[in-house]
Amino acid sequence: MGAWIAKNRTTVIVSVAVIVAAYAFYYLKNDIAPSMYVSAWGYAIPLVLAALVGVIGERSGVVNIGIEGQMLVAAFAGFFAAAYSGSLLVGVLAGIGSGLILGGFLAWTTVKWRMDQIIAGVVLNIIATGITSFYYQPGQLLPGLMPKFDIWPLSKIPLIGEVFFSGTSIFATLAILAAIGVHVALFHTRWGLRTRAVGEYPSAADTAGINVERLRLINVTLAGTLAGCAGVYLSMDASSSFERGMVAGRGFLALAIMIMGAWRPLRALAMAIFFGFINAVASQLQAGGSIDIPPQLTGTLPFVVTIVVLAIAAGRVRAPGAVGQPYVKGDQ
Amino acid sequence: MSETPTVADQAAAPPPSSGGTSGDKKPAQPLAYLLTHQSGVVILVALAIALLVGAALIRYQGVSPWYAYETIIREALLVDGGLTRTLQKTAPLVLTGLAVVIPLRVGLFNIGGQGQLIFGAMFGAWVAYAAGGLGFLGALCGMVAGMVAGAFIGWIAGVLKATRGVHEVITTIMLNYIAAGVTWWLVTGPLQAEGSKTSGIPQTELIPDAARVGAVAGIPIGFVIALALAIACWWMLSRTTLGFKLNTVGANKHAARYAGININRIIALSMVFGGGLAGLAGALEAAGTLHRFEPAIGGTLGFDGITIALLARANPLATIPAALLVGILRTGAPGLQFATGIAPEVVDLLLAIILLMVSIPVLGKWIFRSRADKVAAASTSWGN
Amino acid sequence: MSTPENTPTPVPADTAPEHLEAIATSDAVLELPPEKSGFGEGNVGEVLLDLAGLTKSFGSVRANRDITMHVRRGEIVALLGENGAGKSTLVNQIFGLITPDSGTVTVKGDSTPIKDPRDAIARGIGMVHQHFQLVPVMTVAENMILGHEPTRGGAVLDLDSAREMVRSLSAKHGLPVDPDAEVEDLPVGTQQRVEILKALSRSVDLLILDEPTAVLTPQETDELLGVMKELAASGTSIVFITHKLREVLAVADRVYVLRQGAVVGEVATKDTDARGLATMMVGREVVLSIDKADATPTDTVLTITDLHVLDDRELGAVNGFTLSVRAGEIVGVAGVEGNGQRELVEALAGMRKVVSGQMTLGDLDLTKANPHQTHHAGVGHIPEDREKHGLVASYSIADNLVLNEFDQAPYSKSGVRQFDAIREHAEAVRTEFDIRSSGVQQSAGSLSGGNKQKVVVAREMAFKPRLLMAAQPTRGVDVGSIEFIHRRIVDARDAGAAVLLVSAELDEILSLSDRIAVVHGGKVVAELPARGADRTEIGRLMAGDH
Amino acid sequence: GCGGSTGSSESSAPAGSAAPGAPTDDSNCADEAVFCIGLVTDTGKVDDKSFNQSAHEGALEAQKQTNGFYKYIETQDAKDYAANMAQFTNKKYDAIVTVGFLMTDATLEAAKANPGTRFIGVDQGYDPAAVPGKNVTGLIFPEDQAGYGAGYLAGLMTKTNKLGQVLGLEIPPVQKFAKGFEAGAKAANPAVTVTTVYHPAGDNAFNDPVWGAGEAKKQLAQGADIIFGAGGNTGNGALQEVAKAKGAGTEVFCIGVDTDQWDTVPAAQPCLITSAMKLITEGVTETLVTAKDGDFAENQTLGKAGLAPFHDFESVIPADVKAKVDEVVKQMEAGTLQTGVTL
Ligand SMILES: Nc1ncnc2c1ncn2[C@@H]1O[C@H](COP(=O)(O)OP(=O)(O)OP(=O)(O)O)[C@@H](O)[C@H]1O
Ligand SMILES: Nc1ncnc2c1ncn2[C@@H]1O[C@H](COP(=O)(O)OP(=O)(O)OP(=O)(O)O)[C@@H](O)[C@H]1O
Ligand SMILES: [Mg+2]
Ligand SMILES: [Mg+2]
Repeated sequence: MGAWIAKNRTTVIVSVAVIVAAYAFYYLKNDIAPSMYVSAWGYAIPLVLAALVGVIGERSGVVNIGIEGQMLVAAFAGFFAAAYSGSLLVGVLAGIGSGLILGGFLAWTTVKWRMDQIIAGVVLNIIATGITSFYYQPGQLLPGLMPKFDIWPLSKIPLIGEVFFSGTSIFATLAILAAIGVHVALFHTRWGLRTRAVGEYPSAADTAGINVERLRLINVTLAGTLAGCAGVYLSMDASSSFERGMVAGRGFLALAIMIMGAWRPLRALAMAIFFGFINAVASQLQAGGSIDIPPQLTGTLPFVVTIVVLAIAAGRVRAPGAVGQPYVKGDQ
Repeated sequence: MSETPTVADQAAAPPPSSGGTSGDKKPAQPLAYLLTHQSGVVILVALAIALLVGAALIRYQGVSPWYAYETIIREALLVDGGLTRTLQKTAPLVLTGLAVVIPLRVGLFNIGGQGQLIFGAMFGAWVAYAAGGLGFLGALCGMVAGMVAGAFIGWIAGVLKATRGVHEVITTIMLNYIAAGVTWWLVTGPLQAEGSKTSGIPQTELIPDAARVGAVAGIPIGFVIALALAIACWWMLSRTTLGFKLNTVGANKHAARYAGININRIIALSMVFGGGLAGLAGALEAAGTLHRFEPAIGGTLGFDGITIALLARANPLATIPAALLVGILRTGAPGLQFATGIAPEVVDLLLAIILLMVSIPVLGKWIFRSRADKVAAASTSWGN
Repeated sequence: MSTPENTPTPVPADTAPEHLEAIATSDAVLELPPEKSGFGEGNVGEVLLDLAGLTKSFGSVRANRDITMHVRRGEIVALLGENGAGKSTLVNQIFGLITPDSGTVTVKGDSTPIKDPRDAIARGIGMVHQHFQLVPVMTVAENMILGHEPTRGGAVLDLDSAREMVRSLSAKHGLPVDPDAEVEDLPVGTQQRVEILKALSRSVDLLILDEPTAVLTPQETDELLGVMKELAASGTSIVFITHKLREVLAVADRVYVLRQGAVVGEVATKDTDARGLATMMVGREVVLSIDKADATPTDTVLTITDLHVLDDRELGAVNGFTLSVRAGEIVGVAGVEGNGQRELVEALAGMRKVVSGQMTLGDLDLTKANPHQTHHAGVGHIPEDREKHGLVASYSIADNLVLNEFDQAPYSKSGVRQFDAIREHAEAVRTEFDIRSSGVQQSAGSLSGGNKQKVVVAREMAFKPRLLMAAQPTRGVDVGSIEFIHRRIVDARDAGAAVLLVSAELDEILSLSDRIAVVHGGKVVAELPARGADRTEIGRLMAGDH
Repeated sequence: GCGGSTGSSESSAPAGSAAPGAPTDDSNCADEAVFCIGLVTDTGKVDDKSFNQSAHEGALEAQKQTNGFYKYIETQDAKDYAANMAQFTNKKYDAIVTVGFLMTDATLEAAKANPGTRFIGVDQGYDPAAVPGKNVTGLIFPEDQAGYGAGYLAGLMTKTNKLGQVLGLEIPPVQKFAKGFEAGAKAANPAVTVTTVYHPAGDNAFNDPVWGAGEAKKQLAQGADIIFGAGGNTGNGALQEVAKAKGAGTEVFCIGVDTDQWDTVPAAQPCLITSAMKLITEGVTETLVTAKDGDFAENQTLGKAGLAPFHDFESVIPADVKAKVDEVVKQMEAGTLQTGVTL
């Protein structure tokens, strides 16, 4: 423990400082702070899920800029499957399934066909926009609401319980569990070691007897399910409708979150919440009306803050070494 | 067979030796290769497959594919003024394509074309209006202003990348939002046209006639500028020492440093170039199409630029046919809906399929039973 | 099992470049009496590995032609050949990294094709690759267990037992490494040690070592040779690739010599010597020790005073380094790798910030100069890592030859590159430095290692530098090319250049230098004339024993 | 309203459609007897549940009533407005509907170039000096009045004296609704505070229900008990969020916009007390029908705006509140009450 703290001094200091500040604000501005935290977390949920898709893909050596498209199709498929079948479960499964299929598409084209990963992602996004717009149907309704619940006893913790564990939903809970799960899996399991090796230095993995192509195929495909969850969350949980273009750039923001999180799941979780919080601050500035800043300018706050924070603090985070490159064995 | 360089090999970012010194081989001329080389055939086959898939899609809508394609071609090229409109649409696409190509050569992925363009359009429109009294000179000022504004946005991303190591993908995404917000604020506030203040319409003053960029004999001047810049970019990249520096940084940063190249400056410069080109695209849209700034001026030009750069495999000259293809499809789409009722999104699907087909490296293998074709490596720059 | 054939395969005249044609037909090619072949020393047993008719082409390059060879249990077989002869290609086929065009690989009687490394590992083959196959951002322990991870409950990594494994392996083979160190932070010699331990971490019947000693110090090399002998004694077969004949003679039982992708000879080491092996490889006599005139040094060109430089981890690497080099002399910097040599050279080349101290070239201050300025001040720099710093692989030879002069006349006029001038320059240099390629437009990345190095050497010498810095100039280069590069370095000295030679190769230092500076801990611990220098004394100084 | 979604607006259906006995194609539009209607959307689609859809439905209805022919083009790029209108004028369409204030200038120019064609610009207020002739009318709506009425109702209903508005992009029609709402609320209840958030500029400002829902949730948490959702699907997201909240329909309420959203957003029914309506569909139909008959109000047509029925909340809203709101609405219609909204 002591050694871990020594090794991660900056992380520990930053985390403690952030947590202290968060509680201070919570107790000092009790009229608005809780709602801002809730809003921040609500904003962060799809970003976390989507950023994890990016993390898994890039840790395996595959850039996924098609997350936006994966989410869009999943939101579409989930919503309409639920509407037509009359079952939320069917919708959720359809959404996750569509994420899986698109993950498979990205995996197959980039790994098997060695298509440029950026191009594959761009293609995926265009197709997703086209299809969901083309086959959009107005006037459909979800058969019901996604369940909300409290996670006792965590929900009793001041602030944290209120924000993360009460009145929460499956996907909100999943976002936390997935971030922890992917972190543990990536850094503490056999799969994770192999995945990181494949993403950093595939020929080292290959010569160690690891099937690089297969691992990449599996990872990128399965990560699609998380993109599916993010999409389903948007159309079935955070709102109850599907609209064209409703992902509204969240897939790309997730990539930014992934990079800000230095390709680490828990850090990405922290960054998504941070980003969500700045968003809440931005709309609070607008709503508060005390200072008269045009909403267009307050709206840019999260983006300005992100850039400034990165410029001051970030320094050089390093992408997985082999990201973007198809693995070609010696003789091909 | 695999010994001869293919289009892809030549165009891959960065290209081997940027053409040039060849005594025994032809220099990299994508158009020539397109016509004479194996990859040219691969591209044609890819296009044909894409059109067939598109045909199936259109058929499924209950419309004759033949009629649909004919309509697009007719609307985009044959009807009165169609060609002019197509070229008008192509011009900014060439530029936003180049705005992605140049940083890509240095190993940077500029997805900020949209923001750079919007910013360029805003300031281009404003300066052209303010300097409208100068006539032609005013138009020129507008274009320079647009370029500078776009370049400024690009420069921010470039400098942060070079000096602070902030990933350009983050900054360019963020700057897209910031540019949209700032221009929106300007156009509803300080720079809003006097006449629009009561109605609240977000638009700037109209650029006076004399300072607009029109067309000569049906050829938009903007298109000529875009063509000239595409050729200039190609020349710069393949023939000049500056191009050599850009390519070298993209090919091997360490070697570039060793060779005495100031990497940071080149990285920032490439983004300045990219931003400037996108900004110019915006200024041209303002001066040539809408004659003022409106927030919707950018359309999807910035993001189309990515598609075009990838279609062109990071080759400046190839952005011309790639942009023309997009221009034709987009110009023909409304006419297609008018004639057949097919929603214009079909064109995006078509474009996606074309990009997919053209970019499948194994397609060449399937056709020629030869080694897999190498495709421009956009994503190999991602990790840097 | 029949005795494998070993008739040398003549190089087909139609594809061989002229300059090699003479070699192929020269009588220097050794033909061995059949009865002698296949029997080395030691406890050799049955044939473990049998290659029959292996052929592999890359496009028009025929990297391996009809190769037939075998290795017996407990035998150490060396593969010798010039750069690009096809050694790595051959062993990569045994390890399943490359699929042969034709021919069979039989391991322990099983001749089903080896699909991939996984397959090779399953059959008891281990390999140390020519290029490191280590994940730089992972720890030694993590690298070591990759592919055969100890786990708890089948999924969770058991890093404790991994560390334990590293420690016990280290101890057993006398190759110390820290299991928790991140690989990218380690000096190359240590990385190589990790590679070797990694290969030994799985029990193997056949161990392939592709130039494992290229980056090792003499001591480390000796340790490795010891390990190899032990392994062979316990029944492990070893295929050993190296360019250093001393090592071949020290451990190998038999040697196969490759040229132009074909086996041109096979010999038992007890029947040959260094000169014989070199001749077999290159096809002519090779001068193994350079004969040079005494130095006639004149003015001091380079003065380094109390220099301090940090490494990538911001730790002091060069700590108070003081040295001067005069025109017309070669000063060799001897030292175990990782004692600040790399940082010193990079600082001199303007690629690394100087913390304090001073460097001057004549009366020019280089302390704050950037690479551009140092180059134009007359500093030639043959970098240690040619693939990373020295070359742009995707560029042509011609472009690489003007990599740091590209914006100078006559290669550029007002910012426009002059391709005719560039080509003419390249043609001339290519002839002068004997760069073997299809032409000056061939991409540098497709050259063999020795020829890549020649491109770098040629570029740095062509502009007649006042100071030539050569860092590990012959690493991984075959004997023929070593001879050539050494000759050129001495020529540069004789033409009046000051030469700073940095090498981990003590032999190289001893044979080339006029003066030797031994470094340890980032500073010079002794300066002595090369003539009459004592190997063991220098070795002791290098180890920090002073 | 566009309630009941007749399916007439499926995007995959051919754009041209005809009632029985009506012309089946546009080859005879030049013919006096054949009434051809064209519609050009703002960048958006005819099933956007917003102004494009309303106008589209109005045009469809007009086609039925006039026994004419109707076709639309969905604009993808703001720079195509002129070209898209030209598709119709080339075929000598009789009336062209252009949707959205962004097309103001383009519509005037097309009207100038095609004096024989009648143009109806939805949400377009023209400067009388710029209007080229009698063939163009801007169909505008007193959104501020609808907003005022809704705000007045909300001001009387609120228990917490806190109201919220979740809005789309900050553009004139939306601003008028919002400022009207605030003015009405303050007029009814000076103690009230109104929290207003516009979607930050972006391409999807009207298509981001997730953002709308998030903002609504936040405003509820900060004590607002009535939320006005005005901004296409973004606003709808807010309505749906309120409908899911604890106390929906008893303690917290929502107010819709544009059409009677009781029909268009059924998921909002648990909280939807009324909608601030702007009757684009009816306006477009009526204007087109009069256009066919020839008596076309040049320059400007004032469409209707008002409050939608209370539906299930008829019994929830106290009678005196209803009476007061009724009174205010009547005064606005009569012109005796000004909302005081300027942009
Ligand atoms: N910049 C940051 N701001 C706030 N919290 C952070 C930041 N970086 C990391 N954290 C938090 O610190 C904790 C540890 O993160 P880190 O990524 O360092 O894990 P780790 O040390 O690798 O964990 P393990 O010991 O399980 O391998 C996490 O809870 C993470 O959310
Ligand atoms: N993947 C490849 N593609 C094309 N050519 C290759 C490839 N790998 C090797 N070659 C070529 O095959 C020949 C043999 O290369 P190989 O690496 O086997 O040589 P080597 O004997 O190991 O040389 P060195 O001593 O420099 O390591 C060389 O001409 C090389 O350029
Ligand atoms: Mg850590
Ligand atoms: Mg080799």
